[in-house]
Amino acid sequence: MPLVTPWSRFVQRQADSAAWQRWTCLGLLAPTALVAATTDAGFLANLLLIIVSALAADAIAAWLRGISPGAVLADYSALSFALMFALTLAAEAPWWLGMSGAVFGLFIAKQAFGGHGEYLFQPLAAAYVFTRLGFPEFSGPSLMDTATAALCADIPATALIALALLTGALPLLILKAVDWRIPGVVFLTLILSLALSRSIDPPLWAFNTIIFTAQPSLLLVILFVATDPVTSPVTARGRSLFALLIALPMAVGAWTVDLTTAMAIVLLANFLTPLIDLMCRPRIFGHQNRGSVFLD
Amino acid sequence: MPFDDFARLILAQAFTNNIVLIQLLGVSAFFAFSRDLRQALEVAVFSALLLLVTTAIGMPLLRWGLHPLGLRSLDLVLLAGLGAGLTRFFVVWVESHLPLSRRRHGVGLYLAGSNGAIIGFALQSSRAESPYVLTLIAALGTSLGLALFLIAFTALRQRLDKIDAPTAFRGAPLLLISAGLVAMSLMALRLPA
Amino acid sequence: MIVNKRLLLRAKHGAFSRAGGMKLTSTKAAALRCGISSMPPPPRLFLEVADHRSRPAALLVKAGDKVRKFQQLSRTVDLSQAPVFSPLSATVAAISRDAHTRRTTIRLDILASDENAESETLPPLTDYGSLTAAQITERIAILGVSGLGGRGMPVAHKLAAAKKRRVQQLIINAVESDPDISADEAMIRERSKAVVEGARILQRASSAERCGIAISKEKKAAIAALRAALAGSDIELLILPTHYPLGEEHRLIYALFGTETAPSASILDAGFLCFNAATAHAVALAVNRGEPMISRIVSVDGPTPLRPQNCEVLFGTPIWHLLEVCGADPAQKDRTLINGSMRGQLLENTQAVVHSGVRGVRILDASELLQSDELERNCINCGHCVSACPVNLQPQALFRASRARDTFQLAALGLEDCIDCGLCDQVCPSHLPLRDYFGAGRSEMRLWQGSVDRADHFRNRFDAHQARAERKLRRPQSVALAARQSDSKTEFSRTSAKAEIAAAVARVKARRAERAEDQGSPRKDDD
Amino acid sequence: MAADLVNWIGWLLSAALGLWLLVRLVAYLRLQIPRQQALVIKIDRVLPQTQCGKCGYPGCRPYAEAIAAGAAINRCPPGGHRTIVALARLLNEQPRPLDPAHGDIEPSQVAFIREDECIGCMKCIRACPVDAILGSGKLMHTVIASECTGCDLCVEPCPVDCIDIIPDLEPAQVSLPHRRVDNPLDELEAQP
Repeated sequence: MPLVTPWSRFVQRQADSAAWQRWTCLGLLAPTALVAATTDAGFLANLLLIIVSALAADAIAAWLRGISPGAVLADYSALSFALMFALTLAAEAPWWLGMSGAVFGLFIAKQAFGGHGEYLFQPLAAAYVFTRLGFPEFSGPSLMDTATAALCADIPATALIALALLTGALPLLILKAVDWRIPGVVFLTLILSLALSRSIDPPLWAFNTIIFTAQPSLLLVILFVATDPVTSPVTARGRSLFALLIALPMAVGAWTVDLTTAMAIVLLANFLTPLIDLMCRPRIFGHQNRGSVFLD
Repeated sequence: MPFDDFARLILAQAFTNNIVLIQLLGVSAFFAFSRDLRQALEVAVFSALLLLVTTAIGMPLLRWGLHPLGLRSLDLVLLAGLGAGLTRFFVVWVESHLPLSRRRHGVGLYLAGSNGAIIGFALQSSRAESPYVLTLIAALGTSLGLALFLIAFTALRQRLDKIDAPTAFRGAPLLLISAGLVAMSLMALRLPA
Repeated sequence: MIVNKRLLLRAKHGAFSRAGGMKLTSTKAAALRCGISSMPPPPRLFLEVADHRSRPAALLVKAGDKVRKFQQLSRTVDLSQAPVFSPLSATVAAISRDAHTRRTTIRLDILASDENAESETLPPLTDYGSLTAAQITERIAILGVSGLGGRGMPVAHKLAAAKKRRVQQLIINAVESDPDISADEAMIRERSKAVVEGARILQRASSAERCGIAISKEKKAAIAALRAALAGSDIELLILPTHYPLGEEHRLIYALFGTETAPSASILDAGFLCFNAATAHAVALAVNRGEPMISRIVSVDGPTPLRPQNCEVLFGTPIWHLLEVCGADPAQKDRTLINGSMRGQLLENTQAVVHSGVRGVRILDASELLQSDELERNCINCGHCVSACPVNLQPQALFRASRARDTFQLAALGLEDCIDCGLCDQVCPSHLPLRDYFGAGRSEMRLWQGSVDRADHFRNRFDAHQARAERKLRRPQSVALAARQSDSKTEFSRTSAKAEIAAAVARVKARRAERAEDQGSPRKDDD
Repeated sequence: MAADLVNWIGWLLSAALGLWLLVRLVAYLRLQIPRQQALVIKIDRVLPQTQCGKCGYPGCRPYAEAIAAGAAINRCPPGGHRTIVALARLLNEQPRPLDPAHGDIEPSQVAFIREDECIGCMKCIRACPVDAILGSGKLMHTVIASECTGCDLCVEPCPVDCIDIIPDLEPAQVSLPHRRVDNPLDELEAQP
């Protein structure tokens, strides 16, 4: 007998992970359109190439594993990867850069670990860091950050893109597809550090005065990459700690924060996620203590 | 010394200059890796202590003992001897107090795995011209980085055991891919902006 | 009657949403529209008797016997099992035992005429107040009353366990938080007097200091009926908000009294005792009227040809007979769900019958049928199950550990504390059948725990064996030693000579005893 | 002035952090010592306690002691794959398939005395490590099935060979409904 699961009509809001990915893609459409409007047709060609190679990479990986490619593509994770990855590329990136990044991200960082849901490092962050380290000559600031053409009268294009990213992330936050704590804690930490650095004179720490409208790419990292539930911890406490781990290096300013550093910091935080998950297990109902980190 | 410099030194040694991932010293620790967090914690603590003690003793011996005598060629021999002796001392203590570690044949092997890092750091610091106290602080940062790396990697490995990865990638390949991704991210932190 | 309003106040301040679990959409209304319907007796009944500790149950009838209504059919060894009674006058058509499920099935062919029906009941009581707690328990045990909350534990067994500990609070659980089962609610609406009576009897039998009937606030008609029945009584009416899974006893106690008890442990340890409302009703019938337990109320629900209702069903009625009587389409046999959508199971055996653990049956709607292979996606670690879990487990980690058959991690993550409420399963955005995975993990754990328990038993026996062997070796020596000591202390005298002779005799005796023991009775002085 | 303050706060905080780490570590190590002393008991709990001696040691406890001292973990046929996996996990080793020199894995079994052939010699009763055989001199013996470990130590002493080892219960199987990832138990079971 085939196994049948009663889909509950009792839970008031049935969530669906494929729908979340669709919302992610939808949310990325507006920023992509804005970037496309501020640059030449090269970006669109690049975007198309990345999308095709990302979908092909996922399909080939599925075929190699003997899974039907349709089932793998149906979760839209390759598409959302491609959209985000195209946004992070620099103006001088040649056509093969995005392609190789997509193939690296999806083959090595995602499918080698077993595909969507199983990977331990965010594929987009891995792909970006890979292109940045492998081909440093083509890796300037991303197209989002360099958009200069004025679309509206006095609003800079970067601010518009940032706004589009924020609104794109909004449905995900409302659907609880991503936890509000991660962007929340990051923003709070950055704002606090900014306030602190202003109040101390002379500034002891070289606080980064990050203005996100000037760097929409950072916003992309915080709203879409760091919040990926697959690579972030699972409990509320764990997520707050994770966000703090991402925000503190940015705030302290041991490094100048640009897109590369932000992606690298996210990857490092992903590295610590399993440990955070072990440390932040909640106390089981009716038990005196929290479970041991050592799981015994 | 202002706290700022101290924090920077510690952070740089622990992360951006991570002894295993960036300097590729003691990479053998990867292969001796266990899935047991408890054991990883023990090994991490002992490695960190060993690194501190070896540097604290070995660095002055080399810098103010062997180098003025022109015996630089003996650096490695002396440090290896010192490291091995201290490791032995630790192993004897651990085995007499923690019998589970003895059964696992573990501690000696794992400490030997991170010995490259321990000796490597002592050697580096003896050749650099930084003052003694700064060297000790750097050693502290390095040992913290080593310990954190060992512990986090064990937790990562526990997760790796449970994922539904393609057969060809199970075990060591994924371990190396993960280590590579972490190393890449640390290298990216060192890139000029 | 005292109404506890504190709980509703707490609900208003969100204490329940913080405490895990959630509010579910209820589908009870359709079945509650009509009262309890009684079902015409089926032509055949199949009564199941479980084995008692790997020994086939002792039956009091054989094939071909004629049995009367209420006649006892099986004998029990101890309180952990309840005897089985014939629900109607019938002929025993066949008796068969299934070695795999370890159950004996008695097939009864019902006789058309139902003469001398009541002859097997115990004499009815006018006043149970004249009985002691032990006598009440005995009466309940004889009449085979089992819990009707789902696990089917004999009431007398629970009462006996409660006797060893001091019970402070008795709770009659009428919460029934499952969104699609309304059997208890329908019963209380019509039979609230008997429920309250049963609560009083159970309070007396368990010597509990306080007694309360817990019910959720949306059951307005049932609450009104209970209020009327409770007038002038000191039994508390505990009105809770509508919240799943408040019906689970550990969660219920937390909601009512703020006492946390681990779901893997018994609530008796914390001084609580909990019975289902339907159980209280059955207890009242048994103690007052002397009737054994032969039927229960089952919630029947399903798509249109079937009329949703609450049916009083005799034990042993085939579930599909019940559904057909209620109008179900026989083509839908493979989508029968017992005990509700949240905690229930798909019925794999279409021959299954109604027993004390069947609270509701439901035929799944076509829209609810999902081939999980098509739908099941990867776990994306979203954490929805973690926030839904009322006992703070980590279902996503349990899922990974079940998938990897890691018994030890399952234990460390607390699978034993899982109350199987099914919320994680329902909220999962990747539609993972988490409860199925946990079920597999649980049986994996039980398998290992069983072998560990067996090993512990063997170790004890081996240790006893070794200890006895050691005693045997030591005994002659100690006698000799005692003799030598008395020798060295005193010089030769008549008394010391006597002692020496006595010692020698003792030595010989000991040796002879040892030889006799070697050949003959081995356990003479060891047990 | 403010800079000095922040400087001091930083030092204090890091000193406190260091101290806290140190205290936690010392507490952890102190806790670890009694924990690990119980290693033999921990190993013994995982062994099936058949006392059959198939591992080459006279009983389960001696084997547990030997394991604690360094013996191989794959010598216990009655425990089967689950015991090997449990030991491997406890000792943090790779699970290895059962050493065939010590026998094959069999499902749970019990001894059975063919009672009409029994001469009542008491030899099996003396051999039984868990007193699972009942009987007396020149009278028939029988095995209490629920107490029998199936160690077959009684088979050899019997002068008339009237003891059989028969399977006890059918082995329980756990079937996972869906996908299953690789795990040591499956790997061991898959081996020929």
